[in-house]
Amino acid sequence: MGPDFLGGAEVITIKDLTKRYPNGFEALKGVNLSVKKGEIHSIVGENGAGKTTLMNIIFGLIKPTTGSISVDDKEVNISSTGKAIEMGIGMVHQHFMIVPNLSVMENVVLGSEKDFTNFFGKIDYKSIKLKVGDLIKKLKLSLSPEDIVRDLPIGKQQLVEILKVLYKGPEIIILDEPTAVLVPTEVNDFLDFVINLKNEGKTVIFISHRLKEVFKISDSITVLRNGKTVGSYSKQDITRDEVANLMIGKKFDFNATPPKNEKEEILFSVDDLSLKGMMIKNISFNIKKGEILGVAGVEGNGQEDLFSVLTGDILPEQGSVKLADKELNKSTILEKRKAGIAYITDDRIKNGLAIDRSILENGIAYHHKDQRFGKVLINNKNSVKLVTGIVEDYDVRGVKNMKTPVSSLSGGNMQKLLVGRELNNQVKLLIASQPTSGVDIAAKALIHDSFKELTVEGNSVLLISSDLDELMSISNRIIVLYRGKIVAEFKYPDYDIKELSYYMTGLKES
Amino acid sequence: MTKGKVLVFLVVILLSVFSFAKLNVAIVAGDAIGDRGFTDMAYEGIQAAAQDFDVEYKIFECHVDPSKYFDALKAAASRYDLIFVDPGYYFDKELKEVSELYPDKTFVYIDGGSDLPNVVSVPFKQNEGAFLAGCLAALLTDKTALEFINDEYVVGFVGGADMPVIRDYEAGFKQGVKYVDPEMEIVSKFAGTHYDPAKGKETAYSVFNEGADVIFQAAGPTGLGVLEAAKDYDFYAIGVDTDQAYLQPGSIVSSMLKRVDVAVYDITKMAIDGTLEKGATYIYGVANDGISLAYNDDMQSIVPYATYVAVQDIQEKIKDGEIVVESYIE
Amino acid sequence: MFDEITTLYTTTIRMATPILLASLGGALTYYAGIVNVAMEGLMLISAFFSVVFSFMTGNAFLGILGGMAASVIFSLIYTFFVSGLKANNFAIGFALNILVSSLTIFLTRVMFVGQNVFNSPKIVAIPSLDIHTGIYFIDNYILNFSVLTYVAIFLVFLFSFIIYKTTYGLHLRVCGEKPKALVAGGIKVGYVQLIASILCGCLCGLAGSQLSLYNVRMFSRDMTGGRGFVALAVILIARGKPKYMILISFLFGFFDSLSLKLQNQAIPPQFALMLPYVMSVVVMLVFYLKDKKKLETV
Amino acid sequence: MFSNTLKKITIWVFFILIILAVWAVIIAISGENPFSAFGYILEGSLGDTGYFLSTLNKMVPIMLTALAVAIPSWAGIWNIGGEGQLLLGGFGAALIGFSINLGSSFLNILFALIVSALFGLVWALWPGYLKIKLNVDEVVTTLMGNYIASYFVLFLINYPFRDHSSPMAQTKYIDSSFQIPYMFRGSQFSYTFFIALGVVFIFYFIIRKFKFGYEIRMTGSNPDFSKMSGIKTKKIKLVSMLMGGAVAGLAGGLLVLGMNHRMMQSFSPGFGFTGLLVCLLAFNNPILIVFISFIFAMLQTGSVNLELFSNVPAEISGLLQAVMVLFVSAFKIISMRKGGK
Repeated sequence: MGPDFLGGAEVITIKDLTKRYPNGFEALKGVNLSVKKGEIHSIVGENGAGKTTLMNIIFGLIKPTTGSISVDDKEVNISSTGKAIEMGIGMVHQHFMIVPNLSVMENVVLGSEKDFTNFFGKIDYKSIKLKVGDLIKKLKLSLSPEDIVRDLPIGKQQLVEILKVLYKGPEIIILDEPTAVLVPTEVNDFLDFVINLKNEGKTVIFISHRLKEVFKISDSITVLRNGKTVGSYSKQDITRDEVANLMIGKKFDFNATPPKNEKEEILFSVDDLSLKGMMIKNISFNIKKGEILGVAGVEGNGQEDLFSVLTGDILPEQGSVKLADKELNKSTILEKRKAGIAYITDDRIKNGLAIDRSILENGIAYHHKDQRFGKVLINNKNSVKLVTGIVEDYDVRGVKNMKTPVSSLSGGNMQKLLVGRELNNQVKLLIASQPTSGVDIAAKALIHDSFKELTVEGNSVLLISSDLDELMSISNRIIVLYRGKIVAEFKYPDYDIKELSYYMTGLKES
Repeated sequence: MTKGKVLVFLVVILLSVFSFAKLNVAIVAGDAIGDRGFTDMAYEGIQAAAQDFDVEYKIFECHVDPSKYFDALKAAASRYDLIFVDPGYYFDKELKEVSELYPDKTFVYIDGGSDLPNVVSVPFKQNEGAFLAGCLAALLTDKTALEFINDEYVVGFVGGADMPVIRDYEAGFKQGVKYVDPEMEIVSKFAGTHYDPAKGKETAYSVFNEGADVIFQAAGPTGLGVLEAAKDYDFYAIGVDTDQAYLQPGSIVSSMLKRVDVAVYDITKMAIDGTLEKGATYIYGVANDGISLAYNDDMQSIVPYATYVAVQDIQEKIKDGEIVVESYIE
Repeated sequence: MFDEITTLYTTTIRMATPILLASLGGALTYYAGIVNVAMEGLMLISAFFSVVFSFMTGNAFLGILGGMAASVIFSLIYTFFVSGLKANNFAIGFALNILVSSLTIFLTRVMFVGQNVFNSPKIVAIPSLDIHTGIYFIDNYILNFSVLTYVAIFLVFLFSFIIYKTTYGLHLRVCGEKPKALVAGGIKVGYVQLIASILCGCLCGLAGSQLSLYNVRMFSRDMTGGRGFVALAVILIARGKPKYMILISFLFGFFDSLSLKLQNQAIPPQFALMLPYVMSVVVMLVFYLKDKKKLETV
Repeated sequence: MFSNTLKKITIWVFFILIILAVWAVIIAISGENPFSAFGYILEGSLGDTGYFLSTLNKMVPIMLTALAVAIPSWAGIWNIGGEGQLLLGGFGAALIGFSINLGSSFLNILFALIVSALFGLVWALWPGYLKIKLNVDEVVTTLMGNYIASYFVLFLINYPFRDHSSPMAQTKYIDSSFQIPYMFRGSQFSYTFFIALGVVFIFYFIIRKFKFGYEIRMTGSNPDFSKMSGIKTKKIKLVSMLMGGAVAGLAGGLLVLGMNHRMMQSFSPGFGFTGLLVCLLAFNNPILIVFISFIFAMLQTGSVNLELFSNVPAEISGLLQAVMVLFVSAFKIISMRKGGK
């Protein structure tokens, strides 16, 4: 069933691969894949479909339970990443594998320093600098070998990640969701870069759930669903909608619109807000009742600081933050929550959930302050009632028992639990940062619907996101943050993706 | 029970022991074998007794763990007839409790006293021995003809853990020095622990560098470091409790002997002979040679004869009661 | 006066040497992502076997080797549990410390009947550096310490070199900070930790040998006296930075030495003896306050 | 569900057998028949009422010092300072015990115990405060704090509060109205055991059922998230540290009032560190802490009997404990890997 129009030899052939974890979870239930030399082969699927597990197996990070892998028609056992690298496989990981405290060049040569090491084990940093510098020039990247990675913006860190892999001169390059953190203009450049790699004769395995990108560059597409191969197609033989349907197994509505119940009354206003020593400078904006306000911007342009100041984690140097005329500038997060603000943080593992604690315990966080749950003791009956409600309303799947740890849920279901918990309060304003990152399409739709539902009663949402599609599909207005300032404002339906990305990348300033 | 009854009772018991079975002796040690002090000496004493008499013995080591004292003492009392409690003061409260539980057993309180009816008290006057050590040190420090003696009139003391019984050694030593020369300077320092010879050595080095050329130590295993310092830095050391001259030959002028071994041997012998009286007190001091200096070969080869004689004269004065040494412990 | 400074100075160096050696060893595993709580045990087992081997072979060098070997074995056990099995490092560390403490007394008693101190003239000590330049000051104040003291100072430089300039050092730093990056680079985390563990064993072994074959020439029960924990404190305060470790180790030695100096009637010995520990807390505070200032100015 | 539990039990029984086998080897090496040695240990710890009570009595400081590690550890902060807190707590109780009298024995004991807990609390205060204010590593501060507290208590009992009649550094006996009476003749067992057990269960209850306990658990699991949920994590951390210190101090107080009746040198043979081990073995679970304290106490009391009847040296008890800790840690990991992640 594989495409044969290229006629190239198969470089990677995978047959009946399964992966079963000791706890009984089956990540892969029989995957077949054949990648031909010199093609860009995309692997698409929802979150939890098994894409990353499959790639980690090919790269020697995880051992498969059964099945065979052949490289260049020889069956191989990729027991370690070292083996994979020897076979000419390189992988750019979804989560960064670069070390923040090292320089660009140290990161790039990590694992192949032997070439620069003398008898005493001393590393020759001069030659490394030259060689890495050459590679950077060749790839036309704007990086300096001696920069410390920690100080670079996310987009550039991603480039370091890729540089690192390319440095080893792999023949087969696995890219695991490489565009997730890039802005549209960067994405286009990046996709050109990938096509260039193919033109140089490399084989690329490209993982994404952004079908637009997939269709732009792929030669073949393999769809995974629930740990199984649904099918492999050459690009010509299939349409975007068909792939989307194969991915989720049902028809999906792409044409979302923002809520229409906007009122004129202002609910939340930020006036002349500045942070000491941080990026945010003299920001002012407001949100009307029933409105969803989107905040667009490339990561690292002040979104995190904005979120922190709105939670009360950082105190502002000057300015005011008001919710329905109540000054919240200096109040703690507890006071802000009591005033009716709920929060969805951008990293659910870091500060959205306590993943080693139970679903019940996570479900009642902040709610536990409520008298309903007793004054001193926690009322177990009410807790269970509350969390059962969240699990049912937000379709959190995989809950066997309220006492099982959250870590047993998939990413999407964790996020649904988190969103459900936050929206179960008397919310006047929801501040959500990247609420759907790493979440599958169905969960994304559910989360967006719940946002819209919130606005029906005149409540509002401040949506900080790096996903422009998301912002444009549900925001009434979008403001663009660039270097800590608001540089543009757009109103539905006058969204122009080009204009937006010009402002986001600083090509245009107000 | 009157004393008479007790005696009769004891005699009966001891006779029966003598005729039917061995004497069962237990030593309940607050510390453990290898402490180069109380435990080792009591152990030697009982070994010697076992060679001469028909004695079966067992030693219980508590490793300075107060939560073990009661159990160990009780276990010993439940199976043995004569129980040495060594040193007694570790066990004050436990001894009271256990001796009440076993009124017909005999307990021996080593190094101190108790007024319990079935306890034999064996106080040691270490301060008298330390006094002699002080005299020896003070008499030596002006004999500049000797190899390691410097020009300064300074002697030293190194203690292990800072505790009253060690302060008692220190007090006796100081009195001895002052007896010889009230103006003489004494440098006294503590390593702070009984179990760190390296620190003991540095402490001795510090005392030595403040001018002391004769240093008396009372520091358990820490003191071994002091003796080694004597060898390395060239000063004279005075050992403690047992004769430690063999450890660093040529550097140890004498040792203050605290003959716990003799006491254990004597008491065991008395128990076998049936002459041991419950509630009695047997004082070991300079008077009965329970405490003395080791007048060994090393001492005679290093210490000038006149000094040697002078120290023995002072010893006689203590024996006669002419000199009374005060104690740090009331 | 001059004598007093001499005493302070030489005692400082002798007291600091074992702590410095151990903290260098522990810092290696610290970089590799393992906080080493077992150093006390590693030093003690080495102190014991150094004495035993020196006694049996009549050779100090073989004594050191024997001590190091024993220490390496225990270091590997520690790493196996903490890194291999992901067991809690405090549990394993304290368990090993108790194990070594019991084992060494047990062995002393078996090998040298009825004793828990082992000393003998047959134990050959580690020599002092025996070079005479004829200049009194240099001979007595610079060249008059244990060979291992110079080794330790040399090792500080070697340590900096390894950590910051070599392949292994690069791997080591990455190992603690982001082990996944190491794996992605095709290097085995376990391998890097194994090497760190062996080297840590060697260095803690040297520390133990220095204690039982130079500072004193004997083994006595629990003779490390908490120096392993002091070394741990040094590492945590200095956060593994060699220049700070040498500074803090010597500071510790200095206060240890000063605590002996200060003992007289005016200050009870307990206060003098707690000085090194109080100072370590103070030094740590200074470091943290400095850090905090730095954070505020950025 | 049932078969799963059964499987777990089987695995643990198997593990226990392995530990016993290793113990047997160690005992055999030191020249004793392992079976009779186990017999002596069992007899000496459970064999009759006296032994059994002695074992229970041993549990008092172990349980509490373990709890003193567990409470802060739930909130994600390490308390290695149990030893120092215990010593100061013990001194506090003794100080009250020989210097004042409130008229009633009940009040006296209650007051002395409160003071002992306060003394322990104070010694946990500064490491806790430095941790939340400057993020100073609490492992170092509490560890160094042990040495400082230990020397400080030694100073107090050597000089200002010394009993001048004793060759040991110790205080006077506390007044009899402060002494918690023994419950049985021939045993040092007293209701201190029930107090300690009660404290463990109270904290079990607090952690499981109280809002405060919930906040402690969440803080320990993910402080960033807890802060987002409106929990004052710094306060929670500090308070949990203080509670740990108070519990360790209370352990010292109970030892003084119930057993030693005075503060003395070498008061603690390292209870703080034994407690740390027990807590880690029990994975911070109060019920398991009781259970494991019992095993540790059994080993300690049993080894007295073992020493009495055999030629096994006393160090064996340390070896056996260490082996147990190593193996249980390994088994816990293995069983977790087998049973899921």
